[in-house]
Amino acid sequence: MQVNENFEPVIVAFCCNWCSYAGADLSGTNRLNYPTNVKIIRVPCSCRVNPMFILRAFQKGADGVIICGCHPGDCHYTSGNYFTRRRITLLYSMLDFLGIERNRTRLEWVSAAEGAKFAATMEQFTADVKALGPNRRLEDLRCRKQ
Amino acid sequence: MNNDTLIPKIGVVTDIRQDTPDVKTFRVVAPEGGKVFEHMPGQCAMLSMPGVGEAMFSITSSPTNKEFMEFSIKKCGCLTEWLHAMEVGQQITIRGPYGNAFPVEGDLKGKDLLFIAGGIGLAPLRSVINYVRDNRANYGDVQVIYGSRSKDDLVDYKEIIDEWMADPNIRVDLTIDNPQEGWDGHVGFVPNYVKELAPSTSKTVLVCGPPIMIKFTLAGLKELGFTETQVYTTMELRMKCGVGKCGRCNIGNKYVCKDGPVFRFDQLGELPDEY
Amino acid sequence: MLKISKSRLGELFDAVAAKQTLYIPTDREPGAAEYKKYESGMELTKELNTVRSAKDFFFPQTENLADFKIEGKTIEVKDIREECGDFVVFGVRACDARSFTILDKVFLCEPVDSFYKNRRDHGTVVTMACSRPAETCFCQTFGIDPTSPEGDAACFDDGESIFFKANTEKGQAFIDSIASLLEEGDTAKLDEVNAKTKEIMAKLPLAKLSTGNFGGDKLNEYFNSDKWAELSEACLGCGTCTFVCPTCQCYDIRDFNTGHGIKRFRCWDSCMYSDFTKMAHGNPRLTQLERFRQRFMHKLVYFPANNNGEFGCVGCGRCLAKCPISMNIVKVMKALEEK
Amino acid sequence: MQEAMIKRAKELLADGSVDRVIGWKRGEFAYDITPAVFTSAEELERDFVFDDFTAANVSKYLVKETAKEGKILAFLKPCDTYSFNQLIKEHRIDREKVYVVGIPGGPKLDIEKIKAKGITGVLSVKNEDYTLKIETLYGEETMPFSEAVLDKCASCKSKKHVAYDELIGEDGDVLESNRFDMVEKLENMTAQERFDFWRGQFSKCIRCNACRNVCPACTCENCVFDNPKSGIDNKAAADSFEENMFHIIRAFHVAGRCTDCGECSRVCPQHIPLHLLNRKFIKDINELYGEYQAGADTTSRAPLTDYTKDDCEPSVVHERGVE
Repeated sequence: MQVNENFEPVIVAFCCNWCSYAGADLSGTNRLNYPTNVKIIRVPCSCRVNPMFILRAFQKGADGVIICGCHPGDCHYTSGNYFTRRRITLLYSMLDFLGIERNRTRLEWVSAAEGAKFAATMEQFTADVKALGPNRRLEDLRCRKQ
Repeated sequence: MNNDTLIPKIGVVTDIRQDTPDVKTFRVVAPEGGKVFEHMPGQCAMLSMPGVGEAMFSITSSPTNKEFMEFSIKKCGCLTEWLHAMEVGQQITIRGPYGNAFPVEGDLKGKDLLFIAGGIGLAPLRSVINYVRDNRANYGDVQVIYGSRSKDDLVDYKEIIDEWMADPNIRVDLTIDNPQEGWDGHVGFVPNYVKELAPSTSKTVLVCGPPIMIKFTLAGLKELGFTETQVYTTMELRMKCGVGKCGRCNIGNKYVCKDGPVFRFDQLGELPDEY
Repeated sequence: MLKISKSRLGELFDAVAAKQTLYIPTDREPGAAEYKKYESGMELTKELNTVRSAKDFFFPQTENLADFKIEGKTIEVKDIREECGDFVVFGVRACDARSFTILDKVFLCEPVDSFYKNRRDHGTVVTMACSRPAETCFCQTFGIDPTSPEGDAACFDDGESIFFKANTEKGQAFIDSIASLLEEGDTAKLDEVNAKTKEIMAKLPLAKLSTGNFGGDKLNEYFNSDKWAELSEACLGCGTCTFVCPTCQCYDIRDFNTGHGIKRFRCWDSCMYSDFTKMAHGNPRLTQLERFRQRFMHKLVYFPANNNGEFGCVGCGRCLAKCPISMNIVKVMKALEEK
Repeated sequence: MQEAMIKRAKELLADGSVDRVIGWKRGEFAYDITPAVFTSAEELERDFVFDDFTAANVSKYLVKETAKEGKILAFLKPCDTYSFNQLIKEHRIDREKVYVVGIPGGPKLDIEKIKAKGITGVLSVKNEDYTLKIETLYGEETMPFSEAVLDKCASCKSKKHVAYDELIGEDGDVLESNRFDMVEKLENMTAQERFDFWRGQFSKCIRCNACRNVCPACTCENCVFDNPKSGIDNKAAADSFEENMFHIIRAFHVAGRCTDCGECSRVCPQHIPLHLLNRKFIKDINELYGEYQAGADTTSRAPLTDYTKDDCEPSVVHERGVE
């Protein structure tokens, strides 16, 4: 695939309030850079992320969607992220089954202490999505900017 | 291509009045000033905030008002909540006028008129009442019976007190459902009040209000000796197009948006009971 | 009558498509045909009719009405209408051709729907006579002759050739535009085919179905019938019947926020849906019984009441074939007539 | 079989064990069967039918029927009993109000498959020793029974009744089925091929909601797609995205609850193989979290309301199969 150097993907990151959002904060206070392509949406727990949210993000112009939550076992609500893990596994598998590029979706566990991991994850994910080019397979044409 | 009624025009909200805790009256003019379109009393318009929704509202101002149109709107759904939250100067979209009107230049001319309204049901009748006041010579006796849950829920209370009550040519009787401090008027439901007042059966009646009120008022009027051909009402159903094509407001072979909203009760009687 | 050999039909399609957009019914998969934009080499289906009706050409499932741009307190309305290009729909059956007359009564009455009219003005309907009606066909109930379809121009297939006949000026213009490919032909064989089709028509299981007991004056009799409960009992409340119906025309108007403006579009809607008449304060058609009744009352009573006795059904049989629970207008008519 | 069923239904109505009977009613043609409730012996005699076309799964109607007074007799085929159990598990059916009579299952016939063979004007269909003798307006036709079998029956997963109060006929076994073959075939395609396949399928969708409304797992009082407050309510897929979204969200919502009854594909007027989406979830669940059959019992926890601490990570999705 031809990579368009000028293409800047829109990345939506759903971050759990207790770990990953704090991790993002930490990467900021540590003055670590991560791509400005990433738009963070804070959610109370990664398991709050309904499959609809992910699809809606793609509909409204996201080129990649990443979900970040507490490491398994560390959920603020004890077990939320275990449910996330099953749900998101199945959803991503379905998107893959429908032929949506696999690298447009990801899930990472990022704790409040992992500012560096957050920045590195976003760096990597943005690069991966950039390589894929704009989201065309799961896009709402009406939302495409002319 | 010709104008299409489905493509709306712009209206600017120039005044917002809080009438009751859940009713506001909005004044709408065209961006260049003046009214967006002319109408007759009882007709409706589709108001919309794009992206929020579009709905049909009765035009509550009289056509004799040449400067603006007014809409009294009760907060009860997505769009009305948005409208209640907007500020003066906001633009909205407007299309119309839709539907028939009260026959103010036809069957009502020269008649003694009795208006019976409950709650927000005054909105469509206010247009007629003010039209009649402005063309007073064309009509006989005019009486208004209006009731609401409480004093605070009487729509256009200021206009009623300052203008209608002060007008020697019309009679206004107000009532509220339950006793309230600071209210020395009549207390009781509208249908009962109508029976108490026992208006002359020579009058032609225009009634609007909640379905349950209309039902009992009609029954009361019949007891007093009124016939169905003397009583008009205006209806409300879900609408999308406003021109009798989208199919929503269909009752029998009538479309409320096009053949209504004003019906005489004998006409309603011929329709299936599905409203 | 002018004709073309069936083996040269491709040439004819190519010639039409060279001048304007051409749509023909073609096989999507075995047993399922759909209208597609003609491309060279595409073959006409052998199916009797398409799964979806032809109403899409004039009343598409979704279409934009207007765009809005909102900035602060101001709104800009954009009229996005454009004159549509000329197009030809080929191979429309008699039932679907009649459905356009019915849709016209709705969309071309005052105030005229300019979106519909635009396409109607620019579309030429070329119909195709039927020679193999199916068991679900009952167009003759509504006075339609499938061997002599309406439409701007009509075609007839005698097995070897396709014959052409103009019904309107537009149809004549269409025939003139392809005249160089046509030759004068003898219709003796065609008359035989038509006679045979009529024989089959008389033997159809629904041949005896009549509208005699329906019409605008039957409102109270049928509205209050106690049959509706049983008829609507199994109805799923889906929109299959509505969406495959060539005459169903109810629509919804909705807004979509694209992130850089609002698109107002209309789309098909169904009176069978639970939220069709739902308002903030209630719903006059609360149960499936009322919604089910509305659809059939509209076709059999309300529509004829407003349109000089014309019914809102053309007997194409699509709902008979597609309803998931096999409940349909024929069963409704038969049940209501029982007394 | 039909006679035995009518006889038993009449007995149970007569002795007051049940007040109503849910089954199938014959129609205009040989094949257009409507699910129906019967209340009298006369109705049963006149209209009740059980034949090669009675494929409709009546278990979902029991949600509505058991909300009414009195007890109802339900004739359930093996596959229907799975849906029935699942609805019991989700507290949508009042078990006390149903008397379940298990009846033999398919294979049932698909009229559309007969018509796809070019056989039109169908007047009657007779099964003679697994050859269909079809009388039409244009003469008699024959075709092998097996070629007209409904897709859902062609990959039958079980002939065993998982819930019943009594049986007519004998109970069968859970079968080794080939139901995941097509899913596997798709998995082995490239992403582009898969995308093209599904785009072609979903673009046929007319959003009639038949799949949703017939689905025994879709019993929400107000579906997100009908709820203006959900932000995704839509009547017609105005964009190809909305076609995708409807089917993804619907399949996801029934994941772990779908018994693979196949009704969605059976009723689809456009022949979209919707069951493949459900089967993909079932296959994934089986492979990743252990074999699970929704509706096989009424007590086990559904895979999506359960977890283990050592579940696989979503990245497995991206590591297997073909990109």
